[in-house]
Order: sequence, then C-alpha cells, then structure tokens
Amino acid sequence: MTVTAKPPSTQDRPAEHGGARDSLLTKVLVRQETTLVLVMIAIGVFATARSALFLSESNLTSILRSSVIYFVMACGAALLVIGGGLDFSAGAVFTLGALSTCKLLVEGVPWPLAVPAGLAVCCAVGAVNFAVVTYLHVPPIIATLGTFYMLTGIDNLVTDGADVLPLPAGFQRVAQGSVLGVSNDVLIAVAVGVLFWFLLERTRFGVNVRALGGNRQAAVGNGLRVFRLDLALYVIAAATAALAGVVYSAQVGAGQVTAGGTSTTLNAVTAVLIGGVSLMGGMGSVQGVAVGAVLLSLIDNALVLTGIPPQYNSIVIGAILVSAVAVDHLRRARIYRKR
Amino acid sequence: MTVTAKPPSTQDRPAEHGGARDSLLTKVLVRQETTLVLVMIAIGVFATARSALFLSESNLTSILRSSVIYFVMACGAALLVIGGGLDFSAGAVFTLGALSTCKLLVEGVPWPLAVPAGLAVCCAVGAVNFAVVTYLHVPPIIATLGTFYMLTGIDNLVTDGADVLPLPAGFQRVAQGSVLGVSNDVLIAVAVGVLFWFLLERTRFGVNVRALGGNRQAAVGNGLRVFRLDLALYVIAAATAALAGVVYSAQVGAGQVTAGGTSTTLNAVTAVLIGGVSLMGGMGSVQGVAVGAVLLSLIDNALVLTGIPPQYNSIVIGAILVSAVAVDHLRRARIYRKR
Amino acid sequence: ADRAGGGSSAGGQGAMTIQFVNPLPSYPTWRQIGECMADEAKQRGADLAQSGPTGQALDATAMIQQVRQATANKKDAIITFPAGEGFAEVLKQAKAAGVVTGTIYGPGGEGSGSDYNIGPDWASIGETLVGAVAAQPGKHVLGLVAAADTGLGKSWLDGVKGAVAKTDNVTIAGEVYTGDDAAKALPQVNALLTAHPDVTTIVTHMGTTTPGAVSAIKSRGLLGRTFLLAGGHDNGGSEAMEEGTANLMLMQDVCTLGKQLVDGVVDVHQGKKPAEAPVRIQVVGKDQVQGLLDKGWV
Amino acid sequence: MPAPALRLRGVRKWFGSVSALEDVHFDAHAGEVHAIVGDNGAGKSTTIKIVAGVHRADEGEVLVNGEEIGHVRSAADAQERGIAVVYQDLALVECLDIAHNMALGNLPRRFGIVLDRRRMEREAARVLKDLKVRVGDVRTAAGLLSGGQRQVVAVARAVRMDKPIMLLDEPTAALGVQETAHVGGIIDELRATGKAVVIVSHDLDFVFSHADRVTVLRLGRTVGTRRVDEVGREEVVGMITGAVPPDAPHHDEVA
Amino acid sequence: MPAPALRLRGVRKWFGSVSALEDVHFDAHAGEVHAIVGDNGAGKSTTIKIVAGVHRADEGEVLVNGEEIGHVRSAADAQERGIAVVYQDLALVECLDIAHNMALGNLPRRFGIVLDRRRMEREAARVLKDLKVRVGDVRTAAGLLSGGQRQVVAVARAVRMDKPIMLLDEPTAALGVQETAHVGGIIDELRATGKAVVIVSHDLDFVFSHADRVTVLRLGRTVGTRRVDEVGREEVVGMITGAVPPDAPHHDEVA
Ligand SMILES: Nc1ncnc2c1ncn2[C@@H]1O[C@H](COP(=O)(O)OP(=O)(O)OP(=O)(O)O)[C@@H](O)[C@H]1O
Ligand SMILES: Nc1ncnc2c1ncn2[C@@H]1O[C@H](COP(=O)(O)OP(=O)(O)OP(=O)(O)O)[C@@H](O)[C@H]1O
Ligand SMILES: [Mg+2]
Ligand SMILES: [Mg+2]
Repeated sequence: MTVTAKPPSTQDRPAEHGGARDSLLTKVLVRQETTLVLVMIAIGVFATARSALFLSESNLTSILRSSVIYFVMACGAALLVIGGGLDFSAGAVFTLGALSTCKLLVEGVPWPLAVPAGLAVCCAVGAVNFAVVTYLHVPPIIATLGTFYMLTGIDNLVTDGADVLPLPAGFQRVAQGSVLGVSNDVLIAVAVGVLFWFLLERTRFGVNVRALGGNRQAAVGNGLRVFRLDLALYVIAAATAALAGVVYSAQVGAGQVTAGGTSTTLNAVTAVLIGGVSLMGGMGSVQGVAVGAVLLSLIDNALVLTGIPPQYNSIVIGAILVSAVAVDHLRRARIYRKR
Repeated sequence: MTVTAKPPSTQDRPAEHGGARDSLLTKVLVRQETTLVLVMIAIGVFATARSALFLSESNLTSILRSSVIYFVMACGAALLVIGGGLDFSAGAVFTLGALSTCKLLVEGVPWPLAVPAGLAVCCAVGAVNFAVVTYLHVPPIIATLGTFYMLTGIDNLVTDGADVLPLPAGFQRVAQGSVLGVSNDVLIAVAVGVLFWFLLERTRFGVNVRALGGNRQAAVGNGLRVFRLDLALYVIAAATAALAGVVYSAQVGAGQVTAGGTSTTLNAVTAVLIGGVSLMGGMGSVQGVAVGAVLLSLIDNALVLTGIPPQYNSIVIGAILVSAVAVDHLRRARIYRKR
Repeated sequence: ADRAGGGSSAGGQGAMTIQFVNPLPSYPTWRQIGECMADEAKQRGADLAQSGPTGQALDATAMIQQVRQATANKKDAIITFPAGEGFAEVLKQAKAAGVVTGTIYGPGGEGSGSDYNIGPDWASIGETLVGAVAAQPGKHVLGLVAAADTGLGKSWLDGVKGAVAKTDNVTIAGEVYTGDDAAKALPQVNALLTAHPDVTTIVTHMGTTTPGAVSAIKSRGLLGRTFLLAGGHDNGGSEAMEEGTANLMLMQDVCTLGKQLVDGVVDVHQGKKPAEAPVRIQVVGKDQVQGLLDKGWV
Repeated sequence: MPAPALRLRGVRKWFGSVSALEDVHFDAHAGEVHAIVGDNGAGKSTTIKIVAGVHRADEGEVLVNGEEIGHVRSAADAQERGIAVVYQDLALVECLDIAHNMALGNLPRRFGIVLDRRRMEREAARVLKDLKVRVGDVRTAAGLLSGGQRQVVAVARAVRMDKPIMLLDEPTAALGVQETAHVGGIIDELRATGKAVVIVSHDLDFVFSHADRVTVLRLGRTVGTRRVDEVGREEVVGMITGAVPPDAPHHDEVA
Repeated sequence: MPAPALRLRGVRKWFGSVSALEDVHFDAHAGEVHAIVGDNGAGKSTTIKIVAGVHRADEGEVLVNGEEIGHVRSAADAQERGIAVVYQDLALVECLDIAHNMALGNLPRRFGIVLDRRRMEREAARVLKDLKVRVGDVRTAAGLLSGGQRQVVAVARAVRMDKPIMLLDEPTAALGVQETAHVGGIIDELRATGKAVVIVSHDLDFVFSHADRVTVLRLGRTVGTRRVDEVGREEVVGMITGAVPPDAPHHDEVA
C-alpha cells in the first residue's frame, strides 16, 4: 500500500507531535454556523436580485419574527437532544401551552398570571414524559409519541376543536409590541437564546448535560444525578415548546387548535439538526440552533418573495437543507486538507 | 449500605456462577412481541364485548389488510434502523413508488413491467440517500429529510397534483384478488415478512447488519464492507416503502398523490419502534415489527367498532402505545424478579 | 400603492399588489383557483403573487405566517382561505396595516377580519350536501369521514350535523377521522361500514377519501346499497359516478369564484362597493356532471 | 484498631439468572492499599461497581467507616459518602475535553452558578503535571486520546476528587513502564495521606510492591485475604487458580 | 532471506493538525514475533490501525510480502490481504454473542447463503477451548462479559481468522496471570506455524519472553529495532524514555 512517496513539506504544518491546537480563525471557519450563514447570504443575494423588498427592514423583521417560534422551541429541544433525549411531543405541547394560556385569558385571567399557568401545565407534561421514560422504561420516542397523541386529543377536547379568541390586547402586545424599535417577540427569543447559551456553555448544568448525552454510562458512573438532569431536560423542553406556543398565540392573536402538531415538531427538530446538534448526543450549540431557525424562516420568506411557484417550494427546501450540510463538510475537509 | 440480610434461598436460582441460560419458556415470555400480543388480545376482548362484529371474518381480514401497508414499509425501515440508519424519506418514496407505477399503468404498460419499474425508480432514490449520507457526510436524518421534501415536490409536479387513475383491473387484483381465501395483499406481506425474517435471522447479511448497527466502528475494524451494507440498507428501505405504495395503489385502485407523506412515515416508524426495534441499532426482529403493524391497525379498527367517540381516538392510541411498552417492562421485571 | 415586489415582473409602477395565500397550491382545485385569480388580476391591472405552504396537508400555521409576511411587505391586498377562526386576528392585523383582505369560504362579516368574502360558509355547504341527499327518495343513513374534529374538519362536521337536524329522512350513523391521511381512508371506511352496516351514504369533505371509500364499498359488495357522495371529479369522483359507487357529486364553479374574489378585492381597494356574488356550489347527479364540467366547474 | 474504612460482608449479586458474586467480603483500612486480585470474570469489577453505587448488591452489607450507610442508590450517593472511582472501562465522556472529564461530577464554579473554566483547566493541568503525565493540551477531547492517555486521565480524575476512599479498577492496564511507575508513586502518596485505596490489578508485581493487603476472589467468592508482607507470590497465584483451598467460611474481620 | 511479511517505510499520519506519526518504519518477518513498544501516545495503535486499513497513512509505504499492495482502503481490504487484528479497544459488537463476534467478517455458511449457526458456535467453542479459556456459553452477549473475557474473545477471533499476518494491540492488558500465559502460548504457536505476529505491549516481561525482535516508537518515530536476544531490558527502557538516542536515520532494512 504505497500512499505517497512525496517528501514532507513542513511549512503548512502548524503542529508538533500530538500537540498543536487550531488557530482562532480556523476555529471560526470550521463551525457549522459559519457555513449556514454563508448559505443564508447566498439566498439573500439571490432573493434581493429578484425582489428589492427582501432587504426592506420590515421584511427582515418579519423573517426574524417568524423564526422566533422555531428558535424558542428548538432551544429546549436542542438541550434535550444534546443530553441524549428526544421529545416528539413538543408539537402538541406547543398547542397545549397556547390553548391553556388562551383559555385562561378569555376567562379574564390577566396575562401575567395566565402565561405562567399555561407554562406550568406544560412543565407537568414534561415531568410526565420523564416519569414514563425513567420509571416505566419506555423508550423516549415512544413515550413522547404517546404523549403527543394524548395531548392532541386533549387539546381538541378542551377547546371543542375551535380556536380560542379574542385575546386581550395586553397579551397580544407581549409579542406584537416593541421596545426601542425591536419587536417584543424577537426580544423574547434573544432572552431565551442568551439564557440557553449561558446554561449550556457557562454552567455546570450545561457540562453535565453534554456528559449525559455524550456517554450516559460514564455520567452515571461519575456521580452525576442523571435522573434530575433528565427531569430538568424534559421539563425545559416542554417549557420552551409551550412558550413558543404562547408567543405564537400573542403574534396571531388567537389560540389555534391547528397550530403545532407534527409539522411544528418537525420544523423545530430540523432547526436543531441543521444547526449542528447531533442526535447522538453531547454535541451542539445554541448559536447553531439560532442560525438553523433563522435559515428555515429565511427560506420560507425568500421562496415567497422570489416568486418561485409554491409547487417548487419543497424541492428547493430539501435541496437547500442537504446542500447546506454537505457544503459544510466539504468546506471543513478543505480547511483540514489532506496533503 | 445494608441491602438485605435475608439468608439466600437457592431454590429459585437456576444459575451457577457466570453460567446459566434462560429456559425456552422464559425466552418466549420475555419477548416484547408476547406483551404486544397480550395487549392485542385484551383490545380484542374489549372490542368483542362492545361489538360482536369485531370477530367477524371480514373484519379481521380488513384489519390484516390495512396492516399490510405499514408492515411492508416497516420491514425495510426496521432493517435500516437495526443497521443504525434512519430513513425519513420513506413516506415520500411510498408516494413516488405508487405514482410512478400508476403513471406507467395508465400509459398502458402491463403491471408485471410497471411494478418493477416503479420499484427501480425508488431503489435509485435509496441509492441517492446512501450517497448523500456516505459521500457528502450529511447526517442520515437531514439527508433523508431533504429527500423527503424534494420527492414531495417531485411527486406533485409529476402528477400535477392529481391522482392517477383508473388503474387496470389486472393490477388491482394484485392486492384485491385472493388465493385460497387469503387476499393477495396479505400474501404479499407474508412473503415480505418471511423474506426479511430469513435475511435478518438466517443470513450473514443479517448478522452484518446487526453488527453495523450495534457498533459501527467495530464493524469497520472487523472488515465488514460497511459501504455496501449501507447501500443495501437504504435501497431496501426505499424498495419496501415503494412496494407498500404500490400495494396501497392496488388496494384502492388509484395512485394518490396525497397518500404517504409524514403520517405514513410516522406510522411505519411507530410500528418499527413499538415492535421492539431499538433506535440505537443492533436490536429488533421482524416478528416484533409484524405485531407492531397489526397492533396499529387493530387499534384504529377497534376504536371505530367499539363506538368510542372519535374525539377520543388519539388519547386512546397514545395511551395504548405507552402502556404496551410499559407493561412489557413490568412483565420482564417480574419474570427476572429481584430477590 | 406600494412598489411592486414579490415575484412581480409584469406589474409596473403603481400596480395594485395582491398576495394569494393558497392553502393547497399543489392540489388541482386550488391550483385552478389560483390560475383563474391570476388571469382576472391581470385583466384588472393588478399584480397577483401566489404562495402556499409546503407539503400535502393543509398547514394553517404556515399560511398565517405568509399572511403576516405579506402584511409586513405592505401588499395592497391579501387573499386567503381562512382555515380556522384564528385567521380573523391576522386578517385584522393586516387591515390595521392598511391591507385589503379577501377570503374564500370564510364566515365573512365584521368579526372575520375580511373585507370581502366569497363562497358559501360551512353551514350552507352542509345544507347543500344534506339537502341533495334528502331529496333522493327514501331514508338515508350517513357515515361521515372528516379530517379531524378541529379546523376545517370541525367546521364541516358542524355544518353537516346542523343540516341533518333539519331533515326528517336523513340520520347520521357514525363518523370517522383520517387525519387527512389518504392511506387511512380505506381502513376507516371499512371499519365504519362494519360498525354501521346500515350506512347508505358516505359523505366527506376530502377528495382524498374517494379512492379508499370506493374500494371499501366495492370490496364489501355494497355496490348499489351504499353510495359515496363524491367530493369533486378529481381523485376518481367521475369514475365512481360512472361505475355507480357514487350517486352524487359536489361541484363548484371555482374559477368564477376566484375571479369574483379578485374583482371584489380590487373594488374595495379602489373604494368601490363590491358586487354580491351568487353561490356557485351544487350537488348533482350523474347526468349533470359533464355539463358542469364543460362550464369549468370542478 | 478503628473500624475499617470500607467493609463488605457476604455480598451477592445476580444479573438476571447469572450469578456474578456469591459471597464477597473484605475490609479495607484507611492508610492502607488493599489489592483485589483474581481470574478474569472472578467478580472484581462487579464488586467495585457495587461499592461505587453503580450496581446494587442483592444481599450482604457494605459498610463505610463501620456505619451502615443505608441505601446507596447511585454513584452520586457513593461520591457524597467519600468514594472516588476509576472504572475498568474508564467511563470518560469522549466528546468532552480532558479538563471537563477530570472535573466531571465536581465542576468548579464562581458566583454560585458560573462554571469556572479557567480554574478547571488550571487544576487539570496541575494534577496532570503532579502525575508527571504528558497528554498534550487539557482541551483535547478525550475521544482523541490514546488508550494509555485515557487511563491517565481517569486516574487523574479520581486523584483530583480527593476522597477518603479510592477504588481503582485496573488503573495501569494500558500504561507504559514509566506511567505505571508514576501511578505506583501516586498510590503510595495516597496511602501516606491516610486514604483507603482499593486497587484491582492483574499485575502481581505491582500489587506486591504497592499493596499492604491482598484479597483474592475466585468465581465470585472471597478465597482469602493476606498481608502482602506475609504471603508469597506462589500462594496468591494458587489462591487465584484454586490450587490453594479457600479459607474456612467465617464472618468476622479478616487479617 | 525472503522479503519481510510486512514492511513499513517512513509512515506519517496527521489527524487534522495533530501529528500522530512522524516516521515509522519496521520489518516483520514470517515465523517471527515482532513487538512494538513505546510510551503512551507514542503512536503504536495508530501504526497498527494503518496496517489494518482503518486509517490511511498520509505518507510512506506499507508493503506486504515485499509487494506494493496498492491502496488498502478499508479493513476489509486488509483482511483479504491476509491481515488479522486485535484492536486495543477490542472492537466487539456488544449486542451480539460471543460466537457471532468471533466469526464477524467471516461467518460460516451453508447452501451458499444460509448462516451456519451451529458450525459457528461449534467453532467458537473449540477455539475457546483450545485457548483454555472459560467464558461460559458462546451465546452470551459480548456486552455482558468482564473486561478480560472480552479481550479473550477478541484474541480468539483473530486466531480463528487464521491469517498469515497477525496484529495484536495490547492483547494481554486486561488478562490475569493464567490467561496471559495462555495467550503467550498461543503466540508461540502462531510463530511456529510460520505467521508474522506483530504485538504491541507494555509488558516488557511478556515481550522479552515471547518476541524475536522489538521496535521502539517514541513520539511518532521509530527509535530503533533490536533482536530480543541481543538487547537488554535497560536499553529498551532507555529507548522508550529517550535516554538512549535514536538510531541514525536510514532507509534500508533493519536488523
Ligand atoms: N483520531 C485521532 N484524532 C486525533 N488524535 C489522535 C487520534 N488517534 C490518536 N491520536 C493521537 O495520536 C497520538 C498517538 O496515539 P496512539 O493511540 O497511536 O498511541 P499509542 O502508542 O497506542 O498509545 P497507548 O500506549 O496509550 O495506547 C496520541 O497523541 C493521540 O492523542
Ligand atoms: N451486566 C452484566 N450482566 C450479566 N453478567 C455480567 C454483567 N456484568 C458482569 N457480568 C458477569 O459477571 C462475572 C464477573 O464479571 P466482572 O466484570 O466482575 O469480572 P472481573 O473480575 O472484573 O474480570 P476481569 O478481570 O476480566 O475484568 C462475569 O462472568 C461477567 O460475565
Ligand atoms: Mg474487571
Ligand atoms: Mg494504543
């Protein structure tokens, strides 16, 4: 097996034996987010060429605002996936959070009470997911799929299948108002993002979650309180799904029974995965998820603005998803090019 | 840590140090299928009590016939999952297989040619999935999700969104005819089931697939041709999804653009998981998948026959899914009871 | 009016911009509505862009996002199918931003957020369906097939149930849901017919049910005893009428509906009062189908 | 003589219908190195895991400092009761770096909640330096290390935990000559600081030069415990292979 | 003297920007046991994996029987070219049983396609018996075995493959005294049957009693190769630690 007989050229080798770390530039360049941002820029250039409206402030805001839902939901989902779990029920929890909050709102409960109450209901659902997985030993997907079905039924029963509205203006301002020109829903997303970034990157909890997802047996053996971590993860995933539902209700001014469901779960999971979180656990970042969520709503938006017939939407979306990740791999391989 | 000071009672301990294997009875008892069959019997008893029609031959046949679709699709999906992969595109491949076959049929191509052609198209899709995963290093879920989106678009474009019909009677008999009183679609499912059981349990290929899913690195190191295995798995998964689509078309006598999609993927994956196949790879059986598929259509059928208001359907489905697996765990724990 | 955008290449400066948020852009009926709208918009000098959710199923969330995007992009008018009560609020948000709103098959009226609605509401669709069945001689037992007990499915179920209550020769034996999953049509209709062998007519709001229902009726040997009320000529509706598994078909003049909707929205934009449009939906027997098809009905 | 730091009595363990431990007993004292030796599959790792809280004994007692410590339900409990472990399979998280792995279960923090990454890396580097170990940068992911480097990280983690009872399951199996000598030195130091060190090893040279007592397991049973300075290598090998019969059953303290 | 069964020349390997091998060369001959020793992280396992086809060398040559064998792109290729391997991490499939693991990559079959399970189990039991190894039933899942039992299975797998070149990466690290002696015996037998056996080990006693030649790696470079009967233990340790300077660079056959 003669691989090559070319003499070694040392200049492009920064490394000593077993030592060497990558430069900061390399570190930034090899991140998946960087690729996704490049893909976003490419889409943006294309969309701008087809419609001047794309770069208008109101359009960019609208992209951001529609990504808020995916992102908030994806934050909790990402944390759970990094911790080695999976929550299929998120789409139904989204609806449950929205509906239970809106039910209270139309009954006259002021929103500062109704929102926490709605979230609390969903946290309880998260705890049930945890209990079913942990104590009844049901694999996470089946457990949360079961919860998904049950909640879908409950969501419908509770509302009798009808959307819940009208919602008080005060509540709608939670998403529709703005502070210093930035709309509230975007602010909420930023706050959630910062919180999750902090949790994941700067706390013991974050490290423990990565350890749990990276090697559950090692986490157990090294004395992590894995049940507590699991509980926290399922509850957090449910809470962000519910919060996304609440924000969505405030955005559209109604508690929609038909919002959420499989497609919402799918979108959040897509944002998580495209953002570089590994289903194998342990790996991923909030920045990646943020870029993934914005990319998804950017694609949706650009498809409308560029006037591509909607029949072609799904082809374009599929192609972009796959090529974004594929390009990412090729870029990295180039950076670490084999001699 | 005093666990217990009770003197050892040896009689219920079949084992010697590090030795001891379980008896055949224990082996049957601990299987997940056994639990699922018990759950099915329980549902059957309940349904019969509410409606004598449940046990009618035509109803039981109709349960079996509707499980055929899930089962055929789930066979390939299960093999792929056992081999450590995942195919999200199956729902769209289902549609593609049905549509491409039906397109050929309405153009006058006889079914013994049209069906293989339709399947071949889908096998090519499976090969594309493999290539994207292997050579572009896109994680399986994103790759197959991308394929899913793209095929959804292509399915629509090809048919202009309209169902493809009428189909020749000869083709419809492929599913609707019967041999010795057993309808053809059930016979197809049995044949597929036997083939996959044989593949998984009695061939080198099956062992290699389990090894690949159980520990990919070990499979590579031990000299398995992992790329070939991957290719085979993706192609097989696509082929069964397409075959399921073809059989479905023959059942209803139309190539429906709207059949397949996310919900079909979800149903097949549910059958796979509830049947005891682990998403972690390596573990699972065709028998389990068969029982899982029948259970799903049994639940749907029993819900209608027992006259449970359809609003409660999804609650009942969710509850049965979770409890079937939970009961399974409890049963096993009892069998291997701790002293 | 604002500057043209959103995929307009033809529309010049000052042309009215209309966004049609199509619920099912790949579905033939809805695609036809979109095409007719685009033709009419061109006639009226407006610029109509079309968008819609990805995938096969109706996705209210994605539609609402697109309504909001069109509002943010300051379209002159937004047209959509309000698939649920929740659309009222986003349409109101659009109106508040100065956008003219038009709906098809919506509830219409003050609270709907719609400046101009066209097409019957679900109560009158239900009456049309049930009325046609009741007009046939004898007693009729309905088996209902709906997507779900929410959104569109629920509106339809409520309409049908309300209408049945007003007749004396029509009853409902049972209902099943398919979750808009075509592959569920066959087993669900099979189970429905097993549980309620007395069903004479299968009624559904989903064209996707047709092949499954037809297959179930035939395979159970109920040809001539149980009929499908076909939900349009696509999906094998015409063939079912031909072979006798279906005895009635719901038909609509969707193209005219679409054109009138565009006219109405343009009129509102120009400050004119739009014309009331007649209801163009009918349930017909086998002999009338071809005539209506020739007139552009589907 | 004070109560032993760690005492096992009649410990049994079943995995399903497989019996892994039949009757394990030994006493490990503070300030002593207690070796556990035995054939492959004798039950050494299972014993360690029971003490570590990973498995629960089906029968028998595990006492820390002479106290029944109630149910230790998890490794976290065991850790709180003063037990640090190096597992035979090392139990490293491959996607985390060396510093994180070394601090796992006891991450340093500032201001109550913020992870003190700087301190964590400093501590990791210091412990590794104390161990005279070269594994490159502490920010290298554990999954990229060589077999021996991983083992060193696992040992360093246990040392950093600084608990009164240390359980080391084959801590030198993958180590080179020098590194093995370093770890021997560390074990001597741990004994000098008064810790009870329990070490599982197949390397009898290592056992004879660092341990004070040695307990031999065979087929899930304690064959006997000896003071290293009172026993010959042949006798230990005989006990391992079964050539020397097990000590008479008894339930008092040994040695 | 015939061409060496296995020859490495100037092999280099980078992982990203980390250099694992700088210049590795040695010759292993049929009918000889060739030991590779070196500090932790010296590059022994990386060398083995390159020969095994798991990694590809960035530079340098790997020759089997004096022939450039072209690109070995995978372990499957290497296996076809007559190489059997025991990896340091063993590479067992935990969910498969012992018999399956031992036959992996070379499952016996009947009638062309049917897996011959009976024969597979019989062969596994026979090989294990030949190795005088007790791991219980060959139908036990590998994941349930003790560390040493796994290692025995991995070694048995390589023996069962019966290839002319055997690479053993630390095959006795987890083994007890008796089992280590058994494996030593196996290695002697393999040599006697004319195989080229390459063995990585930290156990210098083992190396000195079973190997014919020993190559020392240090920091990814070959320091030198010696005949075991011509070198002292101190010299080898000195080469490992760097106390003895590396041999002058050369590109001809050694020893
Ligand atoms: N996949 C990899 N990615 C990055 N670095 C690696 C990888 N594999 C090995 N290395 C590095 O290469 C060097 C040599 O590793 P190798 O496993 O060959 O050592 P070794 O001689 O087998 O050591 P040990 O005796 O500890 O097993 C080490 O510094 C290790 O960290
Ligand atoms: N989780 C388990 N399930 C079933 N059997 C097990 C399990 N863990 C260990 N065993 C069995 O228990 C016995 C003792 O295993 P243990 O790992 O304690 O041995 P050991 O003394 O550490 O051996 P080694 O020196 O090889 O590491 C073995 O026969 C093993 O197969
Ligand atoms: Mg052990
Ligand atoms: Mg090594």
